[in-house]
Amino acid sequence: MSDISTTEDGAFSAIEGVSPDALREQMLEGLPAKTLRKRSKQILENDPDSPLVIGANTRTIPGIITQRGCTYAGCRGVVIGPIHDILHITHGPVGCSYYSWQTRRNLARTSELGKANFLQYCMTTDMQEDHIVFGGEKRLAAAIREAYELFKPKAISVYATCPVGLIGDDIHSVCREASKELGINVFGFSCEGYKGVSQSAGHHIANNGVFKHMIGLDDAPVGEDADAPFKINILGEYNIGGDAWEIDTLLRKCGVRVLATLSGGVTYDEITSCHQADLNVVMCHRSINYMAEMMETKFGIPWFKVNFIGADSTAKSLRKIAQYFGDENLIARTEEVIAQEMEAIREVRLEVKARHQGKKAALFVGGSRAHHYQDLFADIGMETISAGYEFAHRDDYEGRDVLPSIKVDADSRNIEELHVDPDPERFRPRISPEAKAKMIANGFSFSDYQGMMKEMKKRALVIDDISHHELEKLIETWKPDIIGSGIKDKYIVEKMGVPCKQLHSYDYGGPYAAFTGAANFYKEVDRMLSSKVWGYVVPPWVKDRKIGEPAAVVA
Amino acid sequence: MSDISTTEDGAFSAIEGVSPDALREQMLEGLPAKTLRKRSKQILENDPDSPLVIGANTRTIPGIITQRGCTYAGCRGVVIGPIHDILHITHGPVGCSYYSWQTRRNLARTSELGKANFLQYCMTTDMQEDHIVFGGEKRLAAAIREAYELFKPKAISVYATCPVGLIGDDIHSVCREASKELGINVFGFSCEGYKGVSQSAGHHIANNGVFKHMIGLDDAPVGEDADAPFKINILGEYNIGGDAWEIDTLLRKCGVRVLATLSGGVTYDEITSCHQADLNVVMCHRSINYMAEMMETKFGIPWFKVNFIGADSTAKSLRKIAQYFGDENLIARTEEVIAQEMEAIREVRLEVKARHQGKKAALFVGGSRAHHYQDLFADIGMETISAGYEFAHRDDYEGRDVLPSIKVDADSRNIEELHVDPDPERFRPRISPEAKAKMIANGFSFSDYQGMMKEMKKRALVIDDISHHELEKLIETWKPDIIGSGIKDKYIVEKMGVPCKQLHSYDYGGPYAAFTGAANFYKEVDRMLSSKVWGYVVPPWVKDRKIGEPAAVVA
Amino acid sequence: MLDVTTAGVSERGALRINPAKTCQPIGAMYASLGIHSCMPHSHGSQGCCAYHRSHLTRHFKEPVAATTSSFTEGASVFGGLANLQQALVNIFSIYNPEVVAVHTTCLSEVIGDDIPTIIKKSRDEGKIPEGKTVIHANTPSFVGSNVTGYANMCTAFVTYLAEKTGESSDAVNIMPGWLDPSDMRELKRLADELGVKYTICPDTSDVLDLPQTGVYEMYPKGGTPIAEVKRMGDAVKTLALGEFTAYPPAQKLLDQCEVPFEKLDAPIGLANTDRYIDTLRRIAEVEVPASIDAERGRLLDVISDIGQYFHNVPVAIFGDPDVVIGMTRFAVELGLYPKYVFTGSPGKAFERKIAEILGDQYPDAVVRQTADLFELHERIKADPVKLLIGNTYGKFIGRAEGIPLVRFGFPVLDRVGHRLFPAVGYRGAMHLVEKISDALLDHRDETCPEEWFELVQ
Amino acid sequence: MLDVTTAGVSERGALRINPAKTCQPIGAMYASLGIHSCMPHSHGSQGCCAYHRSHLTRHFKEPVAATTSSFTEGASVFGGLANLQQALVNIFSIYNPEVVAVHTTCLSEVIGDDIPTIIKKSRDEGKIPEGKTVIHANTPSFVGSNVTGYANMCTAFVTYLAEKTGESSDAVNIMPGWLDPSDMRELKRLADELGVKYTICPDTSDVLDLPQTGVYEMYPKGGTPIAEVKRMGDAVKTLALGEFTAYPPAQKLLDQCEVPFEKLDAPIGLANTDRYIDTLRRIAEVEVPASIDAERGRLLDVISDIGQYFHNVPVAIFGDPDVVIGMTRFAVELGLYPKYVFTGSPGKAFERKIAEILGDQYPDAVVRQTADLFELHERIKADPVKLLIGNTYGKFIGRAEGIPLVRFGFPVLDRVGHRLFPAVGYRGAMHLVEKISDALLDHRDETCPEEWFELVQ
Repeated sequence: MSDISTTEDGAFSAIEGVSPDALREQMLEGLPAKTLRKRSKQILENDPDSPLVIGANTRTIPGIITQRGCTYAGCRGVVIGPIHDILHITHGPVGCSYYSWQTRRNLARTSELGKANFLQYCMTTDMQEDHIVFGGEKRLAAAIREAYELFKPKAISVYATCPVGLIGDDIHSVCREASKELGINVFGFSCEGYKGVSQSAGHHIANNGVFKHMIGLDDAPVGEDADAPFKINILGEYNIGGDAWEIDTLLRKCGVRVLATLSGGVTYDEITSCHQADLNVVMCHRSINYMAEMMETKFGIPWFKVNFIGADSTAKSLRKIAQYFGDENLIARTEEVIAQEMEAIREVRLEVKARHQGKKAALFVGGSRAHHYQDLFADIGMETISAGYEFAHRDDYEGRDVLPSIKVDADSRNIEELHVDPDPERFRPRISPEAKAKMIANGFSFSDYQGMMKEMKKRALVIDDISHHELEKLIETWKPDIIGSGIKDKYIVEKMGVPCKQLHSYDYGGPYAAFTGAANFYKEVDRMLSSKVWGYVVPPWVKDRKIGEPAAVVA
Repeated sequence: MSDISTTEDGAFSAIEGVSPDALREQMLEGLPAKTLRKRSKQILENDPDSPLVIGANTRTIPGIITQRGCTYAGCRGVVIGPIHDILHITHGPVGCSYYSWQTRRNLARTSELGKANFLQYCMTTDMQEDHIVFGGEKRLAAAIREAYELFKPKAISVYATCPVGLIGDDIHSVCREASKELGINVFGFSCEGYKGVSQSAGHHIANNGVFKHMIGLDDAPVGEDADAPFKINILGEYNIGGDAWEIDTLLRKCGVRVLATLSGGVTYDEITSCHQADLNVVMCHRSINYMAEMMETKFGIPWFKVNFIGADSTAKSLRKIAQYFGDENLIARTEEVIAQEMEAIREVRLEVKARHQGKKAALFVGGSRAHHYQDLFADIGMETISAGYEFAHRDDYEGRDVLPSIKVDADSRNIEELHVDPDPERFRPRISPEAKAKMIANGFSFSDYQGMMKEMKKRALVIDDISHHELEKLIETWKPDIIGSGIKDKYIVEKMGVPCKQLHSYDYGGPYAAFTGAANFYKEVDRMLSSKVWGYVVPPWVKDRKIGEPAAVVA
Repeated sequence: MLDVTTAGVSERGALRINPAKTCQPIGAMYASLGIHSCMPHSHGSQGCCAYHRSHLTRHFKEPVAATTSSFTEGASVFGGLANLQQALVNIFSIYNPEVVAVHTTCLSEVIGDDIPTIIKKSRDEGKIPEGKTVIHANTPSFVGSNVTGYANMCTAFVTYLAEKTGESSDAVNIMPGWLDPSDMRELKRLADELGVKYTICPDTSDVLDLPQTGVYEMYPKGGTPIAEVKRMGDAVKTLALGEFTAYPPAQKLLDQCEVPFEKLDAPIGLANTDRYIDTLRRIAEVEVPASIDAERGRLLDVISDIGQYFHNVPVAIFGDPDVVIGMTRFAVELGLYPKYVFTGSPGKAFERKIAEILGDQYPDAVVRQTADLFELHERIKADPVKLLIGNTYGKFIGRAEGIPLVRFGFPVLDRVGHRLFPAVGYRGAMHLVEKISDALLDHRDETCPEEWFELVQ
Repeated sequence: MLDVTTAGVSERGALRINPAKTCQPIGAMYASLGIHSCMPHSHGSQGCCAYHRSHLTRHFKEPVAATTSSFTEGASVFGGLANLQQALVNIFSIYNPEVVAVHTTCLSEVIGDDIPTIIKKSRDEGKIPEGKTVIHANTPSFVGSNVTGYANMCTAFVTYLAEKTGESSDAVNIMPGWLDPSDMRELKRLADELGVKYTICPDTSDVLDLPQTGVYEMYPKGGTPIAEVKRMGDAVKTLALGEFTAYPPAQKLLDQCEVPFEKLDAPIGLANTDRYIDTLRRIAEVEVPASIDAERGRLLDVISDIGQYFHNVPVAIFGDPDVVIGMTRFAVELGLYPKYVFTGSPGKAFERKIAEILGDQYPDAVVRQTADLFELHERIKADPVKLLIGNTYGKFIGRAEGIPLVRFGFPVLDRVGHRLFPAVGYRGAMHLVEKISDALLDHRDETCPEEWFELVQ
């Protein structure tokens, strides 16, 4: 069971008898000098009151076993990939396309039978050596044409992989030509894997492309939702395990219509008309804050951060949305829904909490989940003793107020920063500057994100881009009861006898968002923490053989 | 490949260099005296022109590995079992009911969803020791009542097993009482396993019961078939693998309506009204000839033998039915159907024949299949070198003309012989005695069965109730290319490297009746004879190790 | 399918519907085949023998040789002495086994044939050749079930054959209970790997799982040799792997030759296999080799990995009591929720043992002995499960209710896995994990809405 | 499911849809894991390494450690020297492997990094500790496929490590091609059973099929030890089990150390396993023990018994070429009708070998290399099959068309069988027989009209 000591102000003084600074030292011990320098900026004892400067969004150190992926993965895999009725073509050798085929669990539902779900298809130019030598533009153009002939999609999206950038294929010109020729929307993303320092650069590139090539294309009224009084978009929610559907259902119960979820369970048409919303709420700040900002600038749609992971967070987020609209009926209805939903999950929450309160979680994943899931663990009384992102920036740790102080380094400078102006015709502030100011004065925050650190305990360890070696130290020393991580770590962690929940893919479970999702998660955590498996590790004939000590060898 | 020598008159002189008499001697060699005496009457060299007297339907020799089953199996398992809308209760310890549950492949189709198919249910009184000691009648009565309450069947049929007879339970009186109480038809069969010498006694008992308790109960016109000009029953066809459905479909094409198939794929109602038919045709002579005779006596329905196994036999049988009715249109339509069907299977028949002509089959099974399937093998040019039944009588071997000369022994005498008179009201000769006489004079035969021997080659070995030992000798010596037998022999035969086709269960294949069925069978024989498996028996490292010689033993 | 079955438990006192058991003699016949060069002999009507041979053949897809006394009505009235004597003469002269193992049927039980007397008389009259053995077991069909028959015949091996010479054989007796040949083979492999000296009896491997060699041998190399059966009386201990099918002969051996025994459950799943290994290790004072640790660890690893798909999945487990007991413990280890645990065989020990395994974790579990598949189906209709684990007869319920069936136990008449892979030991457990996870995931992949159909699981 | 796919073969010259292959580096990474204490290193953008580790982990459900040069845009312009050097320093100081096996990516290939030179420089500069080894293979993603990468890395083992000392080791080299750990374990078991002295390289058993022990070891006990890899140059002969994945290193070893080789197909099915056994026997001059004959005979027996359900069943087999070649021969042995035999990997040898296997018995079989699953699906829509045998990606076609899929080859991302049971050898073949027969019979039982639903099969 947990052994957590805290000081009077609630800071961790020691966990399993080891203080945070001692553990940090262990993690850094013996690293080559250059590596040590770097990593020491990325492993910090937390101070929620005034977060330290963390070395985030910096280059991954070569030779370190990292969880990070690449720009292509962030762009095609994370942000654009989920749009199921766009036809996606990866321009490059086969691998990049292959690995991003059906591996991210961003679920999609086609409304009628026979309507394309291109997520089931993996399309690539499968570049061969002669395309590398002689250029791949013609092949790409041919591929787009073939794809159009076969499937007649509404839009085609093209993704560049490493060699494409290096050999100088101009995918954007190929896309423009194709668009002209075929009369559909064809656009490209220069999301070569070597750009940036992680998948984060890919998110930015994706946001730029979605904004340029899709947002605002369609001003026609948005179908049955046109007259809905409260229309919002959810940004940065990718419908892993059906989360977006849960959130959508919940908001609908309250009386709020979601025009588009960027980009989980969404259609091309929803995206092109979603600039008609009254509000953008942001789930994954890291991957989509660009879009929120640009839509506000161009169309006047305000945004704020929400979190639908965890029952308490969900309630808070719902209330904030209702409060934004300020409609009494909406507020009342929202309170009713919250009461109902909380009641529905009360019993399981209490049960699971009773069994696992005080247990220790550690979360190393993504660019927002390492934060969001702390709330979910908190719902059942579990402490997050250490956490960190895989590819987040300083603002995700320290809060958006540090944005002005973030130095843009060479890697980030290569990523285009779109210049956006208010749309001369369509800019329409959803609330007047005065009203907004009044709300802010009353404590309502817009364009906000406080970051993870302010909500974590003092002296919890914050570790950016955690390496395999550091994770091992953490497990050996602080013995977390559960770790939230990704597929590449999962079995390492579990071989050490600690259950590990994948927080990218949810271990193929979910949904975990909203109230129903929270209950699912409580039960899943309960299952993992109650599993009998770990009790079986030592066979009965090794009563005093220590775990893992090699068995007797008998001829 | 086959090595068959024949004399000028077509008799087998030797097969694989061994004459029939030499093989017969090998089979009999070394048997204990009493056993030798008995078996020597049951293994005969055939003479089609004047069949020898065979020792058939005699007691099985204790200690001999036999294929034979018991009276219960013949009655409940074979004849009554297939009637799917009668509720069957086996009165006895659990085993008899259990083993006769879904093991015989007599398929049934319910016409509407929710209509009972009692073949999927196994019902028994599951007698325990105290029922044996104190009698089981009360338990039986209770079981019938419970069954009625649960399922409300039209009729309930009860079967006695060995101990029931021994302890003296009067199942018939229990059934009569139940019938009165419940107002449905409840009847019993005293088919204890120890009666008779094989399942054959069970057939007889079953025929008596069906005749007494079902046949003729319902004189109401037979639905849509009432006006059909050519109405027949098929007796002794049990719809193994869907055979009855094939035959029905075929006859329907010709314009003949089958009122009831006794008892494959049949309903209770079809049986109770089938005495309205114009003709009975008999497939399995052994299991049902009693019924044909009794129906003729009581209702005036003539019968003759048919065989729908084999394309040529099927054509012959169809023609005989058409000829019986003598209707020109029917005769023409029948010829058309035969031509069409023959054409449809011509190619596969020729192909398979080309590959396997002259190969050797041996058939040891049942009470008619060992005869019928010779025709099917003959369709593709295969020779039946040896055959015998499991439980047939002399007439099935030698033909019905020997009936008067068959001595009724103690075992058969115990089986009731119903005395039947013409029904005072319902007896109606379907053809006048004069017309019948004329037909006979023109070569048409009624109430006929020539038996197997007259249609087999001279000096083929006919072996009744073949024992394991004899089968082994046959395989070693005459090396048949394929054997038709039952489940208990199948794997013995195949371990010896000879494919074996189960002709009870069809190895879960079929249908094999009528033309389509024949084609299925040609293909199946082709598959079996072409199987690569036998070629793999000797591993490559044992090029000169003889088949079956033990492998080298290396530590 | 089974359309006239309805939800809820009907009241029945006399009518058994869709039994989950069969009669004693088939168990005796199966056990007899586990003695080398033994001819099982059914003393009764030939129908019994035919049914049992057919049924065993369908399960094993192997030759099953057995003889019968072929009673007629006369024998039923006058007694089976003559039939059995004639049978013995024929069997020894034509098939020449080392042993004939006679079991009775309800017929010969009801008429009261005294088999020991007949055997004695036959031997006295020279109808049993010198050096040949005839043994018998009483297996009335109206008492117990197929597992009783198995146990009774195993007890007969002890009664007739086991001898205490006073000189210890240093061996452990393994009484495997009613398992498949592949299971017995696996039990031997594990014991070999441990380096334990043992006698396994009966042993149907290399009898009912024969290679295709082009040659039929009525008495193939497998089966416990008579000499070894005799030596069981000198063993240091007996492992009885099953309350119903192995405990009775072990008890008999204790009574007769003072060989102590340990009663274990069938080694199905992790803990049951652990116990098998650990007990052998303790008795034989050997070390468990790393290879066994590794196998065990691989099993544990996959249990851990696949656990989320098994967690709390309601399951019905049915069949013969010993294997159901073993499987139920494994189901609990896997995280399944044993909702219905059924056997057709009678025996309060079944309910007691299952209750021990389930503890208070499964308050609505229904545990039934002397039950039948009709009741199981009625209950499933009222309160469904997501998985069936049991013999082939479960397929009808599976089809009727759209529930996948993992074939397990006896008989499996329509698939081949049980012939090829054991269910016991860590490997057997892995095979079961594979079967169960395939069943659950295949079902999900076939029935889930398209948008939930996923690549990775 | 896959609703916009239609029947008939579309004309495509540039668009690959639903590939049946992936890129070289993953193969190189997998091969590297088969050397004891080896850290695979991906020289390129970190995304490649992440994708490969994820994908391998999903297949094996095991930790897959590998490092990357984590290229940024700068490195892509100026070359990867600094990145690789820094990586080597970090790897050896933090993870301390015996070997680092570097493979390239399309990125480093396009910019033209000269790995041997970087390795040499690093060694000269003391960035590679004494006694440690760094090897490399060029694995451009735009050439060949994943199987090429595997072969290239295996060839690198030979190039960098194999030595001919002139003193024969008496051992046979077994180059297993791209198989699963369970397969490599089985190949070793068979060789052990034969009593052959051998080196198997690579060997991922006990690396990617680890027991749950409560301890994570980055370099577990498995993998071919460096010393053994070196000794391969002294072997008497090499068995290369696969045209695409094992032949290239065998050829290299012949060229470099004059070790002759025999090229066999992957030992999947009866005849291919026979050839494996027989070749080992001939080379090592050993006798085949009865235990192997018996296993083989049991396989043959079940093939015979179950044959009727397989006969002429049209099947699509797809995946990596060597295992598809092995499986196709087995399919023919089983009586299946190989209607579509597809690989995404390029190579005329594939078509040639499949043509040899099929002979003229399957006139309408479609055999395609450099093909994709979209074409396979188009063809199946036009002319269906009753069974799919291939990797997990086939499940979408299976669901769309209602055809059961037997998971086979790489990757299997949604089931567990491949981790537990081999596909090679007689036992592997039995497992495949079980899987195939379950697939066909389950499908039949689920879809047949009720009146054809049967107890015995």
